Amino acid sequence: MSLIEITEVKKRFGDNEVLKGINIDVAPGEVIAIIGKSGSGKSTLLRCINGLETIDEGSISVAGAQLLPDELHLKALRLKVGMIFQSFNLFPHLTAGRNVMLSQMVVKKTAKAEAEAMARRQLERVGLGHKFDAYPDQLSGGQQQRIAIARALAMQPIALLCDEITSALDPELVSEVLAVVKELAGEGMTLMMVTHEMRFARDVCSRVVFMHQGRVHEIGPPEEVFAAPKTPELKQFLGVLH
Amino acid sequence: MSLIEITEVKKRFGDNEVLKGINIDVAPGEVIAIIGKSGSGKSTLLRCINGLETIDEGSISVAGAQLLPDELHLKALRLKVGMIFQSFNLFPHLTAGRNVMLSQMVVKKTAKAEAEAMARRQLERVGLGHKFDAYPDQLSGGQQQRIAIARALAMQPIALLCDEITSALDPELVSEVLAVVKELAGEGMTLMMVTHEMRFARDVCSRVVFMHQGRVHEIGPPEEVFAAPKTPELKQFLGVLH
Amino acid sequence: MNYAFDYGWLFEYWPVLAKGLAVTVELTLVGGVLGVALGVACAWARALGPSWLRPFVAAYVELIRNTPFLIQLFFIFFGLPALGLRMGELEAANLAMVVNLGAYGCEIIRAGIQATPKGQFEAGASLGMSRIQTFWHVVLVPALQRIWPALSSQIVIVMLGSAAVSQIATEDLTFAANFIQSRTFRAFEAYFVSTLIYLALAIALRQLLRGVGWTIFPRRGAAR
Amino acid sequence: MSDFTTWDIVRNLLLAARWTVLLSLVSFIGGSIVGALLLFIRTAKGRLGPAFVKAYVEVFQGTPLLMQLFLAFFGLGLFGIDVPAWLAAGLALILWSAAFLTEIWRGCVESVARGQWEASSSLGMGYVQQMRHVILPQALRVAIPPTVGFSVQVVKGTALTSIIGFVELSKAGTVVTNATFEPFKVYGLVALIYFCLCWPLSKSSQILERKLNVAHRNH
Amino acid sequence: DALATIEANKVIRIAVPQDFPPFGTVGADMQPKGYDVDMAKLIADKMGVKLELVPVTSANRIPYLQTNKVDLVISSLGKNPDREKVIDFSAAYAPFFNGVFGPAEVAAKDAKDLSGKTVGVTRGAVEDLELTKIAPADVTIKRYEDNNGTISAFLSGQVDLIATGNVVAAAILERNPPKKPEIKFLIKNSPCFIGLNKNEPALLAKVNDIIAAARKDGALEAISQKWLGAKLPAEL
Ligand SMILES: Nc1ncnc2c1ncn2[C@@H]1O[C@H](COP(=O)(O)OP(=O)(O)OP(=O)(O)O)[C@@H](O)[C@H]1O
Ligand SMILES: Nc1ncnc2c1ncn2[C@@H]1O[C@H](COP(=O)(O)OP(=O)(O)OP(=O)(O)O)[C@@H](O)[C@H]1O
Ligand SMILES: [Mg+2]
Ligand SMILES: [Mg+2]
Repeated sequence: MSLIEITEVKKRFGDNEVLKGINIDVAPGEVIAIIGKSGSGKSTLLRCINGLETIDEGSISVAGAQLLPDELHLKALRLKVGMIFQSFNLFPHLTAGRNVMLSQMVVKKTAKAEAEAMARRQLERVGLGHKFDAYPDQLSGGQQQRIAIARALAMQPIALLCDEITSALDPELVSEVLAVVKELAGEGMTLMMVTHEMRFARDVCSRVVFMHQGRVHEIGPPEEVFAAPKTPELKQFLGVLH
Repeated sequence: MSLIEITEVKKRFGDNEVLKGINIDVAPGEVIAIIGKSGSGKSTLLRCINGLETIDEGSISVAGAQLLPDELHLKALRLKVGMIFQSFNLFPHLTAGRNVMLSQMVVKKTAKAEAEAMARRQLERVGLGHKFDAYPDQLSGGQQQRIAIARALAMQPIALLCDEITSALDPELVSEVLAVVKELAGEGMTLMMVTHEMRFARDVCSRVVFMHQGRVHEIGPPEEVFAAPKTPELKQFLGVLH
Repeated sequence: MNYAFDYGWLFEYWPVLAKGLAVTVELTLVGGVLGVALGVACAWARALGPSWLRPFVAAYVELIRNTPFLIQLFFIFFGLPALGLRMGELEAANLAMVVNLGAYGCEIIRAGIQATPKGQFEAGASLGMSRIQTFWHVVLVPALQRIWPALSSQIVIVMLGSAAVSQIATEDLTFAANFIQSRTFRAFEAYFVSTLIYLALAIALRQLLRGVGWTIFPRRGAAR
Repeated sequence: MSDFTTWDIVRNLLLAARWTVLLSLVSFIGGSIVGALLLFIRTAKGRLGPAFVKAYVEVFQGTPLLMQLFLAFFGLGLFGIDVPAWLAAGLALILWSAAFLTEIWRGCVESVARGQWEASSSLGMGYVQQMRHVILPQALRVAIPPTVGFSVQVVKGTALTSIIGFVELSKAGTVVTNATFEPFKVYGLVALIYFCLCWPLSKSSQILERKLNVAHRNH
Repeated sequence: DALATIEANKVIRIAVPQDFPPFGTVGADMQPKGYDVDMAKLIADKMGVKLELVPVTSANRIPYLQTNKVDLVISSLGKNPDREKVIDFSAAYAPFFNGVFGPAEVAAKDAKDLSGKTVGVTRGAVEDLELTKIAPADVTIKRYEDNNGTISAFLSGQVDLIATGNVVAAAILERNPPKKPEIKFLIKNSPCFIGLNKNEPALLAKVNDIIAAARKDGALEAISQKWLGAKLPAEL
């Protein structure tokens, strides 16, 4: 059974149809890389899955439950699916530890001690146990992004959506974040990630989705997609990058 | 004779000595790549050459004229040396064409018609003749950066300083900017560029400068520097990137 | 309610109201345009100007912002003649409005200038422009665009504040209302009508300023 | 005809300034509370709430405070509702301040990066939780300087309450001048007292702002 | 019925000016005093009720009356037909010695001579109403908020002449200013009236009785001497 089912999803911004009927099924434990040109709708797709945008047509279901745009359903969905952004979006007025604790306490009403224990565990997991009391602006970009990952993990989601989570990082900091993601993949977390790191996509992902002009243009295991692109668009896209 | 002579240049920010005695001579038509870790002083060096920072010791001369920190000398210098920044720094309230025309009219008092002709010529040169009337926020990052190049070229400098001019660009836009730079190099423009694009540095540059902790740690033709790094620091630096 | 509203006086007194409206509009336009110009000059001086000039501008700004408009008006109209500077009440009112908006505008515009990314100054400099040229051609328009909503609100506030000029016999809208009520004792009606006119003026002024913004700032979202 | 000594003038102005201070406090504190409520309505989803607050702000920012006071006191009186002057003054000043504070704070809320809304949404927080834990703590920091700055306008705005019978600083100045015919002395003193009340406020607003900018640069 | 209410409550609320000497001003204790204030005291006395003084300005004195926040307005009100449509007026209770004043070098013997000149006056006061009636069309009348504005305008040279009460002019002379206001001519002696709401015949009659009695027994004469420094004119 699929964990995430995306069926004929369409999304318009005004006249601009950004998603033109997307179909993807993601099995539990799969790691999906989404690649494609700027403006092809990659971010929009992830945002729709997380309910940050409402879809115009089609349906999305996560773990069997339909995505509906009311507060209650959205909250339930977001407890299942975590999201990590290009720009980290840590809460600047809270320490790293508090960043990880906040949503547990506010959304799940976890007791403080318990939330703190969870926060320490997750920070440990991303290798930042010692930064519990640091504020975001005292941390490097790579560290901030790892804290964002810990924050999402603390909600114990069954899947994670990652939108270009290394694009805002200096080149030498990219690898520390990718290492964390690789570990998560190894532990069986279901992942959908928009990425420009082709080598990473090739090594870690189970399937690669190439988006083009709001459609899934090619989809398949990385060996196929990278080694034998079928369409000229994908060929050109891969050519540009290498 | 050297076009740019950098002799024993030192620069401090408070207690932090960022440049610790730099010596580089650049011959006319040379294309120099400056590489090195974040914080090693690459940007500071370029900014000193352009007079955006005053140096504490040593001397810089461009085309035989000493760099002095008064308005008159600075202006003369900047007519000779153009600079292009990571963040484009286009003027957001002016069209692409106006961006290119402005400094000609204001600084050189060029007549409007002439400035416009020059602007069209330079925009053509970077492949953006048709974007004369577009505003910066209507353009992609790569297009914006090419306009910034055209803007610098319109002042007819004898050398161009480029500070990580592709770092803020989406991967697929990098090549269009590098193509323009490559063309300039081919036409004999003297270039000093800070870059993370090692492949480009290898293919296009005549010499590579590796900076480390405020010093020129290694310098030489790209074949040497990349194929046979002498110091462990450079080895490590190249290793991180690949 | 046992009070009978009566707007019969409107027939006799509408020229007074019309003149009052005209004067208020004139004060707002002159005060707005010259006040913003003064504000730009002062903002430049405070943010980028020579250091000897800054304390003077700072003192002017603080003095104006921390005392009531009415008292500034009194000193201009009744006080300056003692120094040999005599002007009519309309000129005095105009001057007071300019001086007042100049001080508030200075602080608002300065914030806009200070929010300019450093890169804009550097781009200007690296193209060989002087500091003044960079300010005038590169910095100013985006800075104004950044703070245009705040500046617009301040201009509306100053327009409403212009009511105080009626105290030195400037025949503005409030003067008209007061004059009419002193003749007819129809205070409610007179003030009610003038309030409606002020509201209409405020709405129109805000629209006008939005339009001005659209024309002088070519692109939305260009400056952020 | 005048039996005022200079000391009498100063004393009477200072006594009247107590009203100025009291009215300022009432209108600022009350305005903050009402303004905060309006802010929640204004930034929430939905149409009716925000539209109502928008119209409210338009009216209270678009008409002279003097007229608002006049109508609150005499207008209600016309309908047989006998509000005491202090209540009318408090009410009008509070509603007026609230209109401005709501707008100031809305700007601050909007200055919080959109990513903060999205990150907190994606962690499952609802609107009130987002506001309470994520947005307001950040907006508040930015909001302090302009809010303190606005308090200066409140202090000066209280002068208009003389229309409904308050003899606060400005009115006392007028009354005393009309007894002594020494406008320069009296209005000079009035200006001085206003300056002493307002300047610390504007100064602290500037200092806070500078602190904030420095803090921002560290990010 | 206002009179009945007053007598039942044993309180009469009277609006008086506090920035219009000599009719209403304040002493060093900021308590109201002046012709109008004494008149208010007299009326309260004669009615045998407590007096509650409500200081008002020219902008709000009528709204106070119309919203029943006061029972009477004693604020040197002049009469005109428009005003009479809105409120009722008592019998005259005070004279008003109004004149046009100016420095020695300005010549003006009567209203016609004001031609082409600028005259300052306090907006809404009796002299404003009267001067507006008699001045030729090419006189520029500047109407200031209060007496202080009018006087300041004169002293700072913003107006050539001012129209005001004798006592006010005397008060300026007392300060020995560089510019001395001398009397040019008297404006028609226009008296002041007490204002009260329409349809209060009982109260109106009562107030008129008190005024008539006060004129007879010399009480009014005493107030006039005290504040205006002049006898009550016979025609009042
Ligand atoms: N909120 C919005 N309102 C209007 N248009 C939008 C909005 N968000 C995205 N778009 C448009 O939708 C299209 C797809 O955007 P999207 O961000 O999904 O692309 P992307 O593939 O993530 O690109 P990138 O690699 O640059 O992040 C673009 O044309 C964009 O302009
Ligand atoms: N204006 C400044 N004031 C104080 N310190 C500065 C300033 N500009 C740069 N520095 C410091 O100088 C050092 C070198 O900075 P520089 O920007 O030249 O490095 P870089 O090699 O360009 O790094 P990057 O690859 O990150 O751009 C850094 O430690 C930086 O913190
Ligand atoms: Mg995207
Ligand atoms: Mg750099």
